[in-house]
Amino acid sequence: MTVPLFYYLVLSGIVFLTGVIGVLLRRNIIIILLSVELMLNATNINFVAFSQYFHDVAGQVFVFFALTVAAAEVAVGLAIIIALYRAKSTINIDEFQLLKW
Amino acid sequence: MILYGADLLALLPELIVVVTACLVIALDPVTPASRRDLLAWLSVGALALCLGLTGGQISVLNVRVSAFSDLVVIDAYARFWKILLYGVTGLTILMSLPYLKAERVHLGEYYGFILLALSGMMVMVSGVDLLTIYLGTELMSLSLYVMTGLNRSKPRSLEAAAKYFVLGSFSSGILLYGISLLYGLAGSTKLALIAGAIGTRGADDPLVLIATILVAVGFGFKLAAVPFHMWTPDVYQGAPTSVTAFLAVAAKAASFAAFMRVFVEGLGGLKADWSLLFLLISLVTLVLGNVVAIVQTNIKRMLAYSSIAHAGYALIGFVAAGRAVGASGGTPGLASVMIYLSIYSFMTLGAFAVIGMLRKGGIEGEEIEDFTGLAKRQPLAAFLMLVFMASLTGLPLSAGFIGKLYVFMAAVEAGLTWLAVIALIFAVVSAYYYMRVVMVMYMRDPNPSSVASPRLVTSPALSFVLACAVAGVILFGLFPNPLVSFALQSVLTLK
Amino acid sequence: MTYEFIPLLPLVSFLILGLFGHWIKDKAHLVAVPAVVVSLLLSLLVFFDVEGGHQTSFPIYTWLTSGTLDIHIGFSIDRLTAVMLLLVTTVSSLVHIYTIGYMHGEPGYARFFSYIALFTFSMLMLVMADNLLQLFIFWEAVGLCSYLLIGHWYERPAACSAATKAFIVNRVGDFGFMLGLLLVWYSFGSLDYYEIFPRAHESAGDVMNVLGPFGGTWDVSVLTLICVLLFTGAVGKSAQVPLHVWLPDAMEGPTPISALIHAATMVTAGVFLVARLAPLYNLSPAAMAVVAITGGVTMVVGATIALTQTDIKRVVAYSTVSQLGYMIMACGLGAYAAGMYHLLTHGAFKALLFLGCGSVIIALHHEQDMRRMGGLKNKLPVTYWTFVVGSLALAGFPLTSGFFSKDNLLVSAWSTGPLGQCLTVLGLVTVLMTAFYSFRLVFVTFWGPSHVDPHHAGHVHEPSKTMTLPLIILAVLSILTGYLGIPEFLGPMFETDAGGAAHEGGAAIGIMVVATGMGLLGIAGAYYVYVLNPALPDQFARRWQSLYQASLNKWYVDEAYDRTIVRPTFSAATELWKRVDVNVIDGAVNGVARAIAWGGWLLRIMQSGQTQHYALGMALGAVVLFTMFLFF
Amino acid sequence: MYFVTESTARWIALAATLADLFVALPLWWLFDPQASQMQFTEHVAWITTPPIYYSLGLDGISLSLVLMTAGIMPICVLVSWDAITTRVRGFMAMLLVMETALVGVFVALDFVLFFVFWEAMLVPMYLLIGVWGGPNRLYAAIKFFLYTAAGSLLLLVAILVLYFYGGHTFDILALSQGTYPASLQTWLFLAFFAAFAVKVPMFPFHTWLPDAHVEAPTAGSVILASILLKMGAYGFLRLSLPMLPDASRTFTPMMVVLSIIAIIYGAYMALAQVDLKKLIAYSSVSHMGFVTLGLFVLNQQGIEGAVLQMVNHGITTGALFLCVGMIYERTHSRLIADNVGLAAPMPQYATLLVIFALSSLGLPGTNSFVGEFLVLVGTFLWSKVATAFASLGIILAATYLLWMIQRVVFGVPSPHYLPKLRDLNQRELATLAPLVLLVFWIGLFPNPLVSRMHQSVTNTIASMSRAKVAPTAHPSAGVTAPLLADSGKQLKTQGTSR
Amino acid sequence: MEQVFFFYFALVIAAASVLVVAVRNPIYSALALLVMFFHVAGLYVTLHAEFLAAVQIIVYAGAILVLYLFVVMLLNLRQDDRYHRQWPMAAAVGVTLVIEAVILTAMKGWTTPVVATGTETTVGGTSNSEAIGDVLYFTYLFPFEVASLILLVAMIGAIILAKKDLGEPAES
Repeated sequence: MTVPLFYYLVLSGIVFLTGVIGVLLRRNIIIILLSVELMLNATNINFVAFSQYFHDVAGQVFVFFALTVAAAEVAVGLAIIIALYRAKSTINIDEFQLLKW
Repeated sequence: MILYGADLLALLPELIVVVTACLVIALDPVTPASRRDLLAWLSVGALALCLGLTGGQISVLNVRVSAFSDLVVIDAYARFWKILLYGVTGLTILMSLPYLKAERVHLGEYYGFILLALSGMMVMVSGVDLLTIYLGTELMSLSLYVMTGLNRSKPRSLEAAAKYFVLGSFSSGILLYGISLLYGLAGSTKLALIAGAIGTRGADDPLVLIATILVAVGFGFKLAAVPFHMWTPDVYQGAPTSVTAFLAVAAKAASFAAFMRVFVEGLGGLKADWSLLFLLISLVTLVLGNVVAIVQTNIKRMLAYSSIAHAGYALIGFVAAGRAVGASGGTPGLASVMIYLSIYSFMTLGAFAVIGMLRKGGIEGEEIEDFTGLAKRQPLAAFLMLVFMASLTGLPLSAGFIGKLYVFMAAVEAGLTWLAVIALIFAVVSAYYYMRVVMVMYMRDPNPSSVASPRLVTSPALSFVLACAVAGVILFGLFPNPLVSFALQSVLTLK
Repeated sequence: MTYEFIPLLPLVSFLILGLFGHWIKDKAHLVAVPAVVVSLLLSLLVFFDVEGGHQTSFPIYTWLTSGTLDIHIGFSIDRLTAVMLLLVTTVSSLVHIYTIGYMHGEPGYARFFSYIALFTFSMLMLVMADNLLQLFIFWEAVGLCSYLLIGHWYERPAACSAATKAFIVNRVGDFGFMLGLLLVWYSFGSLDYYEIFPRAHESAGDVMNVLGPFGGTWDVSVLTLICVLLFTGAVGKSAQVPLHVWLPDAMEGPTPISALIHAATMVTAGVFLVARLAPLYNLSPAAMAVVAITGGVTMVVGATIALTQTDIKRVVAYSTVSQLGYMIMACGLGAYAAGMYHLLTHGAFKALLFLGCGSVIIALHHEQDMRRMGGLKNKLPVTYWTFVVGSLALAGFPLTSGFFSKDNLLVSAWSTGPLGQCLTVLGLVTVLMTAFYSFRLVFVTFWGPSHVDPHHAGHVHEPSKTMTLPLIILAVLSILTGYLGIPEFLGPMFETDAGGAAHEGGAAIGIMVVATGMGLLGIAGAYYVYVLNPALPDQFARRWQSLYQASLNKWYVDEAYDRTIVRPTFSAATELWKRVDVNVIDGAVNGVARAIAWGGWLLRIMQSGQTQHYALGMALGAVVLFTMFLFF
Repeated sequence: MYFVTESTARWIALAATLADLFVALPLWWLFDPQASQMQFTEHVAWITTPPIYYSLGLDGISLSLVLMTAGIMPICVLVSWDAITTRVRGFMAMLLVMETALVGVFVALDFVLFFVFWEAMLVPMYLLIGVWGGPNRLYAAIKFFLYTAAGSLLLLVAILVLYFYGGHTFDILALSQGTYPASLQTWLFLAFFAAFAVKVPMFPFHTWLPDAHVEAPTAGSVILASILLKMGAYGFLRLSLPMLPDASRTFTPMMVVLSIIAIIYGAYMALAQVDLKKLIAYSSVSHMGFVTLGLFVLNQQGIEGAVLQMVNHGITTGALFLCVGMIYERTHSRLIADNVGLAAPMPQYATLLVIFALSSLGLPGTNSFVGEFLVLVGTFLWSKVATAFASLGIILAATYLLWMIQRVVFGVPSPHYLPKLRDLNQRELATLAPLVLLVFWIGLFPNPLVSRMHQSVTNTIASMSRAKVAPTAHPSAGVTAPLLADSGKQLKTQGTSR
Repeated sequence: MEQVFFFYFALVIAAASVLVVAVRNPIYSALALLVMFFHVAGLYVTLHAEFLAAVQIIVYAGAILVLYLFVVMLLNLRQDDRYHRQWPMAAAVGVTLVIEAVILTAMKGWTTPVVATGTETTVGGTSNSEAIGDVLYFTYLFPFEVASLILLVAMIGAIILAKKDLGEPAES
């Protein structure tokens, strides 16, 4: 007996929400990025579940691309983090507020 | 086996852009610093070529051609935006030349990135599959993140990049989740199939609603619509001015293009829902943008808020399209958005070009006060700024008026007269801060005591940019016919 | 056509002097005098022409048409006009001549001549008008001339304020005039005499609820309303109570002006108006009563004030007020002819008196206070004798013009019924006062010891021929006008004239006797008090302190106006400006602006610079949208 | 523009304005008073979707205003000849732009075109005040800009609404023939009102005027007073009355009351002023009250009087501002207290000032009397009490103006200023002389001018009494009506919240 | 049987995700994420997405996470990483969203999506990776190119941003 699609949705929902809360919660940019990864993984879970449900491989292809994009984002993100750290030896995002109002 | 020849031909402009980008990036290390201008001119040349090609396509195939197994289409709608994007990108490159030199960050890669971002935008505007649209968005965004942080010597630039990146990836995560739900809804990411699925399943499906809202949030971030706008002021202020201009003009235009395609072609069945949603958003957006802009002292930041407000005005047209009744349907509304954005691009580019010219001592003079008495020292520049400000205010004889005219006509036709009234009241508010710039330039005398009174760095390229911008503002203001008819016939392919 | 030339000549001389006076300077009289003298001769022609029974009325050009409104400038020549023409041109020419000497060497010589030329023109147009609007236009024009001439010596603050006062007080009267005018047009559809008068009877019955707009009910006959409103204009122009306050102040102007404008011609325009509109007034007894009573009151008030004034010109001025009261009263009682008759004679002898005052003042180097005069009768014989003639006429001494006209007036008044009789009694009392103050003037000025400022006392002498000649001519006229039979000439004008019933019956004889007695008594009293024992006046003044003060201070009318109207208006204006305009209205405007800016400050706080606040904002936005869709 | 020296700029501006005047003058004779339709029309397509035309035309009403504008502008150039010393080119350019916009407003027959001209004059005026103005010019300029812009933007919405109800056209004449539901008319009227009442300015919306006038350079004040204020009244006459007859009738009491308040209130304000320009500014409020009063009693006399009064006010008040400007050039003070006793040192100036003051207080024989008389006649037909109150304004006008004269012209000048008080020079006389002639010409022979209005005014009134509205005006009406109802609420709140 | 697997994976995934967000030390949360990735891969396997499972482990766990750890080590950050001050709001947002999701599904009810027409390739016939490769290089060629561009951008961008000096010649 198979698992209902709904379960997967609930799971991905939980993960996604955790990711969102992580972004709102953590000050360390790296962890914020990790939270974003959570969100992306939640998405991927959706896609794979649906693609299985529809017997349609397109969903998995989408996951493949999402993965690529995630990798790219990580590259850029980490570069930015390093540059930030060089400038102001911290990567707590809330300590960067030259720009406000 | 499928033969992609025809498809490649259709996507020739994209190819040219990408190839040029790679070429620029490859050539950069081997070009001496003094010759880097050539890279810029090379890019501009490529854009001119694309302009020619896409322009040629108008007459050749005036139908909707889909390529690469219906992942992208080349239709009049896409071509409208592409032509606009070529134009603004070219102008941005030209205005970057002197600016980057003055800022001492004249990197060859910069032009490569602009072109890559452009290719991303082109994918966005011609994509009819959420996958391509998403990838295009990402391509654009990643390039923009890098460009924002380009001026690493300035902490502000870096901070802007960080904020932009964090929030950008956050929003794209949200967007992607929405897309995944839509996929689950339709079993495909093709807009047409999604529309069909919505048609069969009806609007009150939890999946549909959640997906719609998530996608709306994702795009709302790209459009800088309240409450997803908050990155805009910081990023616009921190980014190098030329990049700010590119963000404010090209990125916004491309986002609007994709946004409208997704919501009209894909989620058209939910008109009733999202028109209400965006009605709320547009209202809040233009109110907040205008009101907060009043209290700004940094002109880039002020223009950031003004661009938020303008997004609000453009959204009115979109809402009108959603609410439209009667024979004409949503066409006038959508066309008005296209008209508004093309006009907005010219005036905003012009304004940023003038700002980019202004230098105080070694650094960039971007406080409104730095414009004090500009009319005495640089009458022509001041006059151009005056024209751009008047146009942004939406005064007649300038293009800004035409833009507002069509948006509000659409609104009134859709029975949103009260919205138009509120929007216009806040246009008066906007008049205050735009005219304050004029006031500072014309009505205050430069105090001789000031250590480094701002001067203007100018160059042929920049003059050309300004000439184009002001020509656009004036000509579209006096003879809007070509633009209007082009927009009206382009929008017809959107369905 | 002779008619046009009568006003045209003064106009031309005005234009010449006004535009080129700068160069003409003290040759100005060479332009002005001939012009007005010629128009005098022309008006003589017109007079005899009219006496021959020839009357005419014709338009000159269309002034304004709009919808049913159609107004043209035109002339209407009849007996009334002829008489007025004669009066105006005569006095005007004499004053012109007199001015040559009086204003000699003044900086504003040419300007002065141009003004009086303009005045003559306007006055002539006024009397020749054939419709009410033209009358009104020149009614205001003469007011303007009076304004300019009173303010002729603009360095003197008193003169300036007097001028302003005169104009504004007249404006108050004209306010009523204007409304009356509109009402006439409203109810007759025209403003031309020959349209209105025949149709006056038709609308005799019409009533109008004047309290309607305020919810009340008070039906007033339209005609009465018209007459009363128009009469307010007359009240202002002819210095009737309560708008008489401007005339005495107007004495700040040069004396020839006082003679021409503020005695002989302009101030009588009110009388002329009432007489001209007799056909309307006759149909409205109520309005008539108002007119008559106003005149009566003015008559008494003017006389009582004149008793105690010490400024030589002011005495004459108040006597003018009082005499105008007589005329208005007469018209109000329907004795138009008598009124006009008195207007004419009064024009002669009052002009004479003013010019006499003028020569005294000149002789004493602009000294106007009676108490610093005295004993001048030998030094200024001509002035003295002419002055005496004028005073006799004013006092109604038998066989002077004043005697006939005043007697005729009182008799006609008596014959109009109870109201007339009460007013006649008042009139008789006033005769007494008139005689008294006029001869007080004579005795104090010319008789007794000299109180003249010793500096000038030495070389006080008779002024030049150009000034004495008009005096003599006017003296002759103030006798002669009594025998010209003016009432008979005017009689036909006013069919319902009481003057017809004047000279028969015992009442007439009685009134004549009493009036004469009163006059003589007054003269005698003046002689007793001011010649035989000069201490008396002060005793009287002390005994009836309050009365004396009241009279001396003109019954405190000016003060009252100042307290109740003038000052409150100005303070109200200032308060209104500071409070309402600056604080409330502009405050609201700036308030809105400030509020929006304040909102901006408030909203920008959200933009904290904290990336995660921004993310939170996005999340909250999403939540809001969710909620919206959940519950809508 | 940068190759032009300043003096050349002056001459060019003068030549341009004079040329315009000489082009405009023949209209006086070429104009056919009998013709009931627009004359000298011009109709060129401008924008295809929606159909917007560059269409111009003259009728008896606009004729006088166009002529007045053409006549005032050279005077403005002349008066700025020496007064403006900085950035002369810009100044003259702004004047010329103003002239274009102003004339355009009076002749535009397409609603959008009208609006374009209407708004086009904002920026030039903003600069005129803000760049060449007095000490407090920044506040005055921005206040003027926002105040007027706020009003006119509501007008834009009204224009668009009319477009969809009036059969998808912007043709003013066509729209004037259309019939619109009563409720719609109400809201539209309020929107129009917001735009026009601010420009006129009517009573509660007048506070921008004193500031703008006081700070503006002389030429600016003259343009403001003579021409700009007329745009509002003209709008009422050309747009509100014919397009929204029912609403106009409904609102007549309100308009009349506001006008009378303006008349009396403005006069009171003027009474309280110590600054000459402020005094005259408030007197304009009072005089424009007569204009609006005449317009909204909705009869021949009233409207003709109003139009005439527009011209008169343009001539007289413009001249008064010129006078103030001239004395300001000498003493550099606009305070009444500083400029006293001008009669002795400057007789010509004093004479002219007195003449214009008398004309302004409506002395018979001068132009203003004719206008005020006609307005009062018209008002009398509408309500006698209103007439009585309005006439009070005439007394008050006499009071504040004569009091001003008494203080400024009469008396003895203060020795401190005496050396500066030289009499008018040829140029200044040249600026004022034509106005004096007009004052008396209109005052003594008003008929040629008024008779040219008859036909047009008759048309306006006739179009007001056209058939009442049909239940459904336009297909889209049915749909938009409910939404438009609450749009109306918006308008209302906006209208009253200011 | 499948359900057991699912519940195991789901439980661990959820727990790991919460840990990622919750633990103070970046290294720990990175490791938690590692765990989560592995279990997601497992889930993929149960869903017959072997290829993706492999990629998940190789790319995510193998590349991305290592990169993260590398950076974390490199920057050897302070241990005490407090939550952001706005954590109550964040919690509120989370809770509200959950509640609303529940209400939504409760109100509108859950309907399984219909199998849409026009799906290209079915899974199962051929092996999963074959199918994907097939689709990827024909149907999805265009996105593939775009993705390559994205990687290009990321690469050069990272270089530009992280490069020590910009090698910018002083022009003045």
